[in-house]
Amino acid sequence: MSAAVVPEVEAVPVLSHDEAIAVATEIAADLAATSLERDRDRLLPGRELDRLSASGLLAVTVPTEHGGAGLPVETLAEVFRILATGDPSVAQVPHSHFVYVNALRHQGTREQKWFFFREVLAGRRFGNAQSEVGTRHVRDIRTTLTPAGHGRWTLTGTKGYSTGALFADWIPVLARQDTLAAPGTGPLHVAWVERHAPGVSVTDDWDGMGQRTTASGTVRLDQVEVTADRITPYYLTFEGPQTYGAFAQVLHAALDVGIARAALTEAAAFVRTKSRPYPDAGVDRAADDPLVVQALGEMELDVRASEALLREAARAVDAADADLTADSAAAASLAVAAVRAHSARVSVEVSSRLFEVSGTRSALDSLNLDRHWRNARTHTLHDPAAWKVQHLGRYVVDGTPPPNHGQL
Amino acid sequence: MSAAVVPEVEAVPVLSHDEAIAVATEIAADLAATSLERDRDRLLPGRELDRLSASGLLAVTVPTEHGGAGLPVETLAEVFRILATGDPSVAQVPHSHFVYVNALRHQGTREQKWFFFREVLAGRRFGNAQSEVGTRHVRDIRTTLTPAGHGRWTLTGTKGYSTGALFADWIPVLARQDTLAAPGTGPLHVAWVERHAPGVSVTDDWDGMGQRTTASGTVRLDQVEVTADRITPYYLTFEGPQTYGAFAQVLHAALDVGIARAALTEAAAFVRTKSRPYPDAGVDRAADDPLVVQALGEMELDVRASEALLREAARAVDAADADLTADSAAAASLAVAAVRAHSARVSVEVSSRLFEVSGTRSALDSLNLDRHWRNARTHTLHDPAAWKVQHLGRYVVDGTPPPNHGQL
Amino acid sequence: MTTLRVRPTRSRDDSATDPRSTDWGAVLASISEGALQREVDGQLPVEAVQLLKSKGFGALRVPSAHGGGGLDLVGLARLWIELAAVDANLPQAYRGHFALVEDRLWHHARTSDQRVWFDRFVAGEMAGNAWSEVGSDIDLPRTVLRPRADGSYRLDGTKYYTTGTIFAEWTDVHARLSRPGHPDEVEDPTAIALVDTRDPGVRTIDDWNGFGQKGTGSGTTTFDNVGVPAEHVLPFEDRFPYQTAFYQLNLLATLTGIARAALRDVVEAVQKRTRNFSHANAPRVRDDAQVLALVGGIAAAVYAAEAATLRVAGSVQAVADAPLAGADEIAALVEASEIESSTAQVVVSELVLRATSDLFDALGASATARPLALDRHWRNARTVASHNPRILKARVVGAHAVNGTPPPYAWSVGGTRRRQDWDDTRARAGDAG
Amino acid sequence: MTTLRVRPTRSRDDSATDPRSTDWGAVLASISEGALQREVDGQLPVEAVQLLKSKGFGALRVPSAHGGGGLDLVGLARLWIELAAVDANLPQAYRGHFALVEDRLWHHARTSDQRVWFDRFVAGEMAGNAWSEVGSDIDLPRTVLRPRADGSYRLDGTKYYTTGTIFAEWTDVHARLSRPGHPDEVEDPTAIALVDTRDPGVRTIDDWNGFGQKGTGSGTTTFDNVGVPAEHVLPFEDRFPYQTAFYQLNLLATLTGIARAALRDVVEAVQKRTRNFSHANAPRVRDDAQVLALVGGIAAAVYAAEAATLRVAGSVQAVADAPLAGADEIAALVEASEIESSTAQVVVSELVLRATSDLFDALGASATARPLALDRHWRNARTVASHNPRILKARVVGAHAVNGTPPPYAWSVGGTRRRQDWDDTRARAGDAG
Repeated sequence: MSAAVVPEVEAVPVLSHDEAIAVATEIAADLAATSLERDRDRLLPGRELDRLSASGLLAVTVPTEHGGAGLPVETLAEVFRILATGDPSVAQVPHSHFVYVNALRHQGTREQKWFFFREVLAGRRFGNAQSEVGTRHVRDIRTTLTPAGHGRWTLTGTKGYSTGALFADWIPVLARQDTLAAPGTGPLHVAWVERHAPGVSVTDDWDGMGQRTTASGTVRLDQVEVTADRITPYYLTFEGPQTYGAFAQVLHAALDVGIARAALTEAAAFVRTKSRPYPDAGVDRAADDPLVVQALGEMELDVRASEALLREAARAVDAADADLTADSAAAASLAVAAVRAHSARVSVEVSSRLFEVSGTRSALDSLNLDRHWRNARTHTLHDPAAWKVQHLGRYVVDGTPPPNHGQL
Repeated sequence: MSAAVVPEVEAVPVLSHDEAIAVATEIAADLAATSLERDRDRLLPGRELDRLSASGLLAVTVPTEHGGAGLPVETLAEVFRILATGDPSVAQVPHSHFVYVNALRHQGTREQKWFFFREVLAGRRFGNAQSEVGTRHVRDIRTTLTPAGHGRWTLTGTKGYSTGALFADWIPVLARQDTLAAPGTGPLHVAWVERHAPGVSVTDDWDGMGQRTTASGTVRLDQVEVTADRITPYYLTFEGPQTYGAFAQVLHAALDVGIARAALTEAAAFVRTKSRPYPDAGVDRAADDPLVVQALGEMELDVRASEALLREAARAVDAADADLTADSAAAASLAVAAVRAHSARVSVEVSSRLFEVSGTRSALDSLNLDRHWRNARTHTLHDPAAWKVQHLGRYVVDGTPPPNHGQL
Repeated sequence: MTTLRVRPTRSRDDSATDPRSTDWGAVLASISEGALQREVDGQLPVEAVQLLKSKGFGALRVPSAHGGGGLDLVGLARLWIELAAVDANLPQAYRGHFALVEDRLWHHARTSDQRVWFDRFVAGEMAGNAWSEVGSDIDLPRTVLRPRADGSYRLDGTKYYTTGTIFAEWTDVHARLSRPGHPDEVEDPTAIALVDTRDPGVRTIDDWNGFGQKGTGSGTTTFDNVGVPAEHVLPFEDRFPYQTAFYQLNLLATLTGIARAALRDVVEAVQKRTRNFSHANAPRVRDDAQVLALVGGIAAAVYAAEAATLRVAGSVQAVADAPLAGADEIAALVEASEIESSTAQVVVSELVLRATSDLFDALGASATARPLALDRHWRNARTVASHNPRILKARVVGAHAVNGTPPPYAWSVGGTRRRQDWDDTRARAGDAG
Repeated sequence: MTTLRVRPTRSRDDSATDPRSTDWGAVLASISEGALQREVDGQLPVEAVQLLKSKGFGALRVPSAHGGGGLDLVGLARLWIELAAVDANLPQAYRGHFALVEDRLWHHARTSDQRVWFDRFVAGEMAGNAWSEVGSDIDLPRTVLRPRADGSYRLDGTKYYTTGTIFAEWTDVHARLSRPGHPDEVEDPTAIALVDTRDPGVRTIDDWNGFGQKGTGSGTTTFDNVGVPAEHVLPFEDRFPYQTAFYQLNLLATLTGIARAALRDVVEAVQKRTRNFSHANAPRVRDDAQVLALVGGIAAAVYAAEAATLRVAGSVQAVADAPLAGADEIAALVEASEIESSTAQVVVSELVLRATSDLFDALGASATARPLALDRHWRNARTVASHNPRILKARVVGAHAVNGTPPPYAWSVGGTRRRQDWDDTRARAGDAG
């Protein structure tokens, strides 16, 4: 465990809903002030993440019975959205952290919960090592846990797009737990390895056009030793109704909704303070041009619609968690699919229309206003909105519930 | 009071939230089954309105202290939306009824409340005689109340687009209460006249391409006698923060949201049961064509966004009613502006895309599927969405609160 | 339901006006006059068709040397657009006619003298269409041509959506060619019969029941023991090869004309509006920036739709210009024109539908009054657009761009058929069946 | 910031290739090769400009009789589109050049022999643009021409966004004409000075700092006691009258070319994609109906944008064809071409922006890798589109449609000026200032 990334605190604050929102709002304001430079120079947000950890925001979903705040998804989604209005790259880093806190709640053993939740309350972060590059599809996983005897396993494989791994204390790795008889076919498990354990290396090789400082690198696992008590059965998650996928997706949606709001806020500020009115518009300020105002109003109502769908989706996940049935889980998945697809469209559109209302001067590289579109366009490809739309469409036309897997 | 339009009941049921939703859902299903014919043959919905009155739905906003259900705007907006999924023309008729129940709550004297709320609980309906045709703008009102001595007044004027007046028991008429010294300049009041009082005539001359059976006719008032206790001061409504306009508008939005859902439901049913797959799509059922499914999914997420904005707007009006300040009223107005503009766009789009997914056969006149678009296109012009967007835009760019009048 | 028939206005000797000397602006203005009332009353544009016949509209593509207008397809598409702007029914009503003209032009250039048909077109005679059946296999129509002893044929059957036939002297019928001694119907070839609608066995009723394009005369036509001379029975395989793209061009031009009508009406209505909202941008509606921007958006949609449609016309003309080219070249030109027409439809249908619906946003509630029938533009566009589902077209265009997949060979709305082989037909002697 | 200068590749005697014999396909292919790398490295397209000069690109509009390509504006717009598709910077870098060519063509046809300029263009010499200043009144530039005793002038001042000048032998400078004895600067006329950039007093730096169109060479040019002969000082009023529409046409063609590049790249990327979602419509991405429909939508946007752009080119050509027409007729043609270009922009900018952003939806997250620079299409389109705000254009078009309001007479991006009166200038002897 590295002293550089773990704050020197015994335990982080346990936040109420209102406190969490207030803290997120304060941090988001500071992030917003510096996001331009972080994107331009690709400055990885180590200090910013430490502040998030120390604030207690990363511990808000630890269940109350483990001493945490046990805040609902509704709060967490709003926290994510607010942080993303400040800097969606920074906000994306702890995404996997929350997903794996959630996974532990669902599938951790009593002992694992006791151990890992205490880690979270102490300000430790979880990363992610899930996707594999070059396989046939996103759920074709080739990293394996092979038995090494005496309750020990050996973990080997390579993971890409591992958001947050670079700054994590623990990296949960998705792998097939194999028998020697049939390698590569075992059920999916999550193996928890320490970031600096022998055989673990993390390379910062992400070079996307947007979301540039998410530290989404490559994790290499070379014969890493894992004990049985650090392995949780991922596959069980999908053997009944679940909100695991909806939980992960609603947080992704919150990032897009936050990007859209950030772009709109910046557009309004630019129009108010910097844009010149169009010649012949007959107004002194661009902000008085009814057509500019109209465009901003259209953007506002699109962003509001995404925000409303986000709140409804988060509440639907909470409702399904409180009373988990095939129907409630499907309702949550569909609500999340709606906000995911809607916010994908809106974040890309609003961040592009920013320039329509702001005028020629907004295209200067030094302002870096295009980062909003680059962020939106990059993050909305995380998994395709087209499929969310398919699931909604199938439900509408045939009443078909969405598939029960981690992507929804 | 005409026996033909007032149900023979002593008092209508006082409904809970759940009961109101259930009753509305049941009535909407019956309305949906017959809406095609009502639109085609322009059958005015006298019997349907009597059923609404008898069901108790038209009394749900009478305050509890007057023996009513006192249900919030959130419930009422959902009731409106549900009824509009069945037949938005029928659903629009009682719009003014609720607006004037609301006006009485705000500005009625103790005696007026006592009298008129009892009327509502007995199943009586209020109409509307507000707009005037051919004046300079929508708030240029020329109908006058002139003093006739002894606490009596004489009401004269002509009103157009008087939705619901034909089937009303009471018609509240917007008029200037004049002094003899300065005719035509007095403050706006509402004069309550009985539908069949001497001098009151209602002509069914509405001939719009959509919302055909709203019974939005012309009301002529020829020296109608009105006593002082039947006059309420409309102008006072706008002398401080108010939700009067937001209340009226959120119900209008509910109608558009309902139209959008009705069109989508019909599109899905048509695709499922009647559409042929496109040649070369390689599927047996149109409902299995991924592009048809995609279009339906896009429509679904647009409709969901409108529905989410509707719920948020209705709750914002309730919140402002509970704690009325300039800020809470402005927040409610903006939330309502958002759903109004959004649902205007979505209802028109979805009712047009219905044909995109359904294919050539859906264009047959006998199916009358174009009524959804005609209804949406007609009702969304009730007052222009462009202005809702302007208000949102002004708020975004300069923080300007929306104007404090009856249209928002 | 209307059961009228527009009888021909004159004998063949009494020639119609030379189309080259026609003042089309005046003709369009005259047609425009009654268009709104026809829509409101549900009347077929009978007099308008009469006028078009008498002015040589149907002979516009016939070469000038044969008394026609000698117009190319770009010019024809332009006139279709203008005609659709005054009455959206008319170019569609004439679609089958112009397809037959195109077919005769193609064969005249390739193999056989078609002056007899040119004369008919120049005389003002019009053709309709009678291809669609309900529920039958496209390669096995239930309408049947049976040989008579004298070498001619008799035709029996029922056709639906026979667009234009109610106005026409001729109709272009897709039928199964029954062969004595060959009892297996599935083996029968199909043919095109050019049928004189003045035969007492031909009856057309206007039972078209769509909510738009109500005056296209797309009714049902029945054929009861109708005599067809042998020279009017043509092998199906000989049909001019660019019919698919040509039909799509007609629909594109109709859509574009509808958008132009919407623009014209919204401009007039805005100019007339006096009442604005009290909190609007300007005292007069016609000075309101939001209203002007909306009208500008509609104008831009019209501009782009016209540009795309005329570009498609150019690509179809390229096929029409190559009747003597090799089979591969013809096939390539045909494929290009079909891809171009599909491509244009993806954009044009969206632009036009949006324009016809958006126009109301520049106007007030009074614009919804039924006597104004401003909704007819959307109803017409929606009806035309559903012949060419955007969903399908976008995929066809994408498959061509990515995989080089040829477009489905749709010979008619909704159907596909085998590809023609032009080498074979070029070698044949003529059109006779 | 780059401070290079592309020096002319040859003397005037060493003529460039005759543009009529150039294989433009090969030229475009050659330019295409390094385009992505230039974008990634932030390099100006120096070699590409050299190649274009040597192949006679800048002389395409010069009449064939004078050794040029004799191309009309439709042909030129078509080539601009193709050029923008391989490198979006180049048509814009050449915008000022082609405007000067157009100006010389106009004057050659109207009043004065311009063969000396035609020879320069044919020799490969290129002109840039130097009109914009920062913060000064458009009718009173701070860049000043002062008469010298020998009848020539000296030029001093600084110009910004001097697109193309860094590559060029000439630059086209808008300046105030100082008159001795007239101390009130406000009364001074303005003029166009055609300045030889090889003069040591001319310096250009590439300080353009936009996130798109990074290689247009839109830097800052300073003039320090630069000598200008009298015959290179032209009255501002004599400028060719369709410059506004011509500039807009250049931007439209650039936008359209960008969309074509986006289409090309998305098609290639889809063809290469092997990994699809496990629950996708088809095993191969290239067979996925949703992906194909998306690509089809982009192809349709390209088709419509091209059609609209070429239609605008036709309307600008109509002005270019009427140099000797009466003032009213010229004014009407100019107004029509400006309205057409504004109209097209409303649709084209929207179509192109959507296409360049939508293309990612057909691809996966790996498409966002910076070395692929697929975002350059959107960044380029966004930058070009912000020269022509859709918001403004829609209102201009609407105001013309509803009220007949003439378009604002913008002589340059962002400014407006008084209308020219062509009767006056036609009567004058020539171009000398």
